Amino acid sequence: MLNWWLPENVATFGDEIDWLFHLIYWITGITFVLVAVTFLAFLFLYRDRPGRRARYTHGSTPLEIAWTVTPTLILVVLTFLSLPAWSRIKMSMPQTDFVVQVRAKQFNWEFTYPGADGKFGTPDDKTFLDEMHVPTGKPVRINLGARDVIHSFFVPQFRFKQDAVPGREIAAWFEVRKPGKYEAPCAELCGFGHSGMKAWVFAHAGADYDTWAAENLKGEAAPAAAGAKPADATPADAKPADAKPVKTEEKAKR
Amino acid sequence: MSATTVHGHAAHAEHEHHDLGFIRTYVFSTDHKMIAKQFLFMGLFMLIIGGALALVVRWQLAWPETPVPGLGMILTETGGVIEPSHYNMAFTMHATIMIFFVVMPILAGAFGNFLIPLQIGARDMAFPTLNMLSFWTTFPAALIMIAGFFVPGGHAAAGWTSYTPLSSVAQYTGVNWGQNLWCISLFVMGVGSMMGSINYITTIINMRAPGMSLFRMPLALWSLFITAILLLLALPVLTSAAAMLLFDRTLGTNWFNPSQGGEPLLWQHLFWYFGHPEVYILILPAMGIASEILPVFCRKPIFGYHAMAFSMIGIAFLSWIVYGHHMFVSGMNPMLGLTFTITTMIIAVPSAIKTFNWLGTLWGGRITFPPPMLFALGFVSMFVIGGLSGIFMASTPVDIYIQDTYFIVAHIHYVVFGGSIMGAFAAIYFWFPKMFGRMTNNALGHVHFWLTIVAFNVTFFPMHIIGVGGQMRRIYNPMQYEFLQHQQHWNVIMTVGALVLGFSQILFAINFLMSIASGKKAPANPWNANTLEWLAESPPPHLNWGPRIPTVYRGPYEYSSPEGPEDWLPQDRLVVASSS
Amino acid sequence: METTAATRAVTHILPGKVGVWWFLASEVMLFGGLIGSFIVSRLGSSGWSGEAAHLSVPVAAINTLVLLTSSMTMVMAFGAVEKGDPRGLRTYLFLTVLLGLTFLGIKAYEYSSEVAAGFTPVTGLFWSFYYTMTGLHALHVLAGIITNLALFVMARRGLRNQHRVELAGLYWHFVDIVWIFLFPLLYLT
Amino acid sequence: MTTERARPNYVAVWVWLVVLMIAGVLASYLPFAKSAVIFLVFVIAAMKALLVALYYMHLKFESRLIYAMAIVPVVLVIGLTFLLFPDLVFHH
Repeated sequence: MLNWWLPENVATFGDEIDWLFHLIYWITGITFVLVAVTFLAFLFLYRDRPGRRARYTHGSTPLEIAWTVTPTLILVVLTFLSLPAWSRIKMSMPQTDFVVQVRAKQFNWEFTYPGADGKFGTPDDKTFLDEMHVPTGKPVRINLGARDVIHSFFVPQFRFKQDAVPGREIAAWFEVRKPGKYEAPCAELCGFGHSGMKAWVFAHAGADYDTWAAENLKGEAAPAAAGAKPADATPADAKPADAKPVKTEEKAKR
Repeated sequence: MSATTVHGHAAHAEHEHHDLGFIRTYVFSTDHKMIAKQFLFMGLFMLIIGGALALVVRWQLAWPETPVPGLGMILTETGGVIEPSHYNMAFTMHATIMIFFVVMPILAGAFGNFLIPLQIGARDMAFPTLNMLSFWTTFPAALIMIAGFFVPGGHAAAGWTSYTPLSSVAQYTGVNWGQNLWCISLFVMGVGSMMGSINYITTIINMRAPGMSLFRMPLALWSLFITAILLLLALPVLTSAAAMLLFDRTLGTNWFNPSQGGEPLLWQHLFWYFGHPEVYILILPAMGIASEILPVFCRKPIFGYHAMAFSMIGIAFLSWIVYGHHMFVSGMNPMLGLTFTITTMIIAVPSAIKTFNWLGTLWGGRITFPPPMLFALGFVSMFVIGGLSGIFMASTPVDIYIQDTYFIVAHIHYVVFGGSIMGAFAAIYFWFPKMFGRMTNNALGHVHFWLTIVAFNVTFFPMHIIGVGGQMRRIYNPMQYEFLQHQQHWNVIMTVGALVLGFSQILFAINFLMSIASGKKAPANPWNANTLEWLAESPPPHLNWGPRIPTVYRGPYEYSSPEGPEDWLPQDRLVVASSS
Repeated sequence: METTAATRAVTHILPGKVGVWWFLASEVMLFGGLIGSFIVSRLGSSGWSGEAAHLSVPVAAINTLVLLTSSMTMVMAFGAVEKGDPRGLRTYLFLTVLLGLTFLGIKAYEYSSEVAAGFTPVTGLFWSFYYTMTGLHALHVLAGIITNLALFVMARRGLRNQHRVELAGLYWHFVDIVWIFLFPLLYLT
Repeated sequence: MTTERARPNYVAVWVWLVVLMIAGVLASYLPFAKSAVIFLVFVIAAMKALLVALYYMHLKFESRLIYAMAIVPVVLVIGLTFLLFPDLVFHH
């Protein structure tokens, strides 16, 4: 049900989000149908007819208590179902050795891999423009930052979204289950090139990823941005080149 | 001591009664009813601008990068094709104008001014001159906002939320004076709103007619009272944040510029600390108006008056501690996310209470369906959808996915258009006879309602669907994304709906203007309603009442009371106990 | 008509007083937004004590004294109104205006010496906060001076609406209270 | 105006204010821990503000309505400041 509505989910915590989404969908859907049916029935039943007088009542305390307590209970239950999922997604970080540094700028994504030494900020770092490669079945940690304005890293099929805020580095994670090529648009208005600012996330099954990494991460020359542009570049993609130079100095961690 | 001073005001006002020139009667009037009309006309005029901007945005989304009919005259260099910078400007200004210069002036400005003195049985506001100044500060604010369209670099294009540093560093958007004027206009508007709010609050606290206790006040007054308090306390926070933004842009300070030690998230916190009460500023008056209209056309008392009043008070308190739900994925500390989830879930309860009480009001009524009632019912039904879709966002994990998608756009439009604007239409149709002394055309009103509600749902309901499908808000061209292309047909349907919605408002304009000019003369109480404003003539004279101020003996919703033979019992009628 | 025209006040508070108190509530939020941001920014960044050390505590202390004293003269002007002493009212209003101007004068001296030392609003975040908060406060002092001056002129002609002195006083004391907090926030910590 | 109401001795309040101001300035030089000094300085500032509000603004003699008007915004501002803490103070 509703698969035509939500895009396919391929990441681990997406299940929890989708489950909650469907739960709320049913709760609100049933509430809506009940309210709408009552509403329309009342409008029909109590339409003005000659000789009838309206019921003179100022309310009913038991009824009002009932319809205060019921939604409260439902919402409390929803709260307690939401909070654990939130803390699993946002407040805990699974152990992983796979870390990618993501930097947003007007209007591209930069993905930096630490290279052979496993450290960022060393000469063997490899940076890719608008293209990210991850293995499946392994938690991926991303350290998200921005060079100019606020952007948001959104991968619909991972149910992943996190704003990239200049001046701070935000750690986030996801784990992909299904190999494929997924679109990662920017979800926070970041200027006139906001629309069309997107990256592709390639999820490779274990061995395929190793092959890719061997070819692209271990070599000498950093293939930054080589072939990173997807073929279907749209006119807006070309725009950033015309943009006035923007400040790219990144604030050192205070 | 106090009585003499208040008395002094009224007596003073009476000396001015006669021989006021044109300027004092129609332009710099201190009469609350004239000021209400000024706010109403200003709001409706700005509605045209805001609506036109919305249609431009919709056109671009349905048929990207094709010339917009008629826009070629303005955008000569592109032949009417919207460029991304135009597009960002259009949605930014659509939201800014609709929120600050349409909904607030119409609901709080026009109906606040019109209803407060009339419904509490006062002759005018507590501070009539301040009231006049309030309009004449809000109006220049609107002019400053419009002026932004004509400055080099275009108007503000960083979204109505103006997230920093996109808004605070000119080179990120290429907008220069547009954003500055945006800040200045909001300052000035803030001052105007402050004057208005002080007036509303003081009038309601001090000037109620004899017998008008707080719990005999019509619910519209409760809502306006609470709205005024929220306005008074929320807007200054925006003002100080906008001052910081303006200094960042003009003087070169660096509050929000992270490369110089500033903190972009500070803006979001300050903005939403104002912004969430603002949401309730927009919707509370509409709730009050619906609570006012439903009993009249159901001919029965409002269901659970006290629950209605207390739920509004509850909303007002809670609105200060839920603002973080706008920032769940902003990089805000996840601990705060936990806290704000709980408060956000709680704030849904008062809204639920209100909805059920409106349903309770319908139960057992004797319902008639003139245009004001249709719009009030439209408000209730659309608010139900808007309220329920809010629960998705309150659940933080779900919000991670739907934040910044069209689902949010759908939600806000169900609340602000389906809620506030429907409420505004209901109020205009309902109080039109009192404001202008003439009736509106019933048939046109019906057609206007049905076109509006159908086109509204065609326009905004699919936004839920494409939002869940992943379409981000504020994107210029959905066709740039492969995962969105399969749902592009919805964008076309929505735009067709929006065009119908926009053009069906012409019917309203015709009805409104024709009725002012040549509508049927309205009796004092065309709807057989109970509240005090219907005791005055239509339109009420200067100082509202004849020689005697009404005295209040009962609550505002005594319809079909067994005490009298008729099915209404005005608040001021003294019933000699015979039946009970 | 005269007798019934009066709307009976439901509360026993002057409308003007209710209005001014709500206005002050709004002002609290205006200053509060800035002060709250200042407090968290200050706690969140290091090195601001060094910046604050460039401010002159003695000058600010004298200014505090001036403003506290002006609050006293303002309230004594109100006392004179209560006692029906028009001469005292004029004297105390005049003193209040004078003290307010003294405050602004000292503040201007302070600004000029700071700017001369190279600290402008764009020197750093601390200075942005400093100039904005004290500048906003100075604007409020200026508005208070103008109000008091207007009252003084009215008092010379024989003031009819005497409660206006109380209302202007409420505002003046509020401006004083803001300074009472700005002083330690900016200078003493 | 209600002349029969007892009014405080404004000069005495002023003396207290001046004493507290001097105390505040001196306190800032005390050789204690930084946080203790700041706490002390702000307690003194709050006392001064209270004196002005209670006696000069006559809050002591006003109805509860006026109290509410004075307290609500202060509570809101304190609330805002606390809500800002996690993001702007503790994030390093």
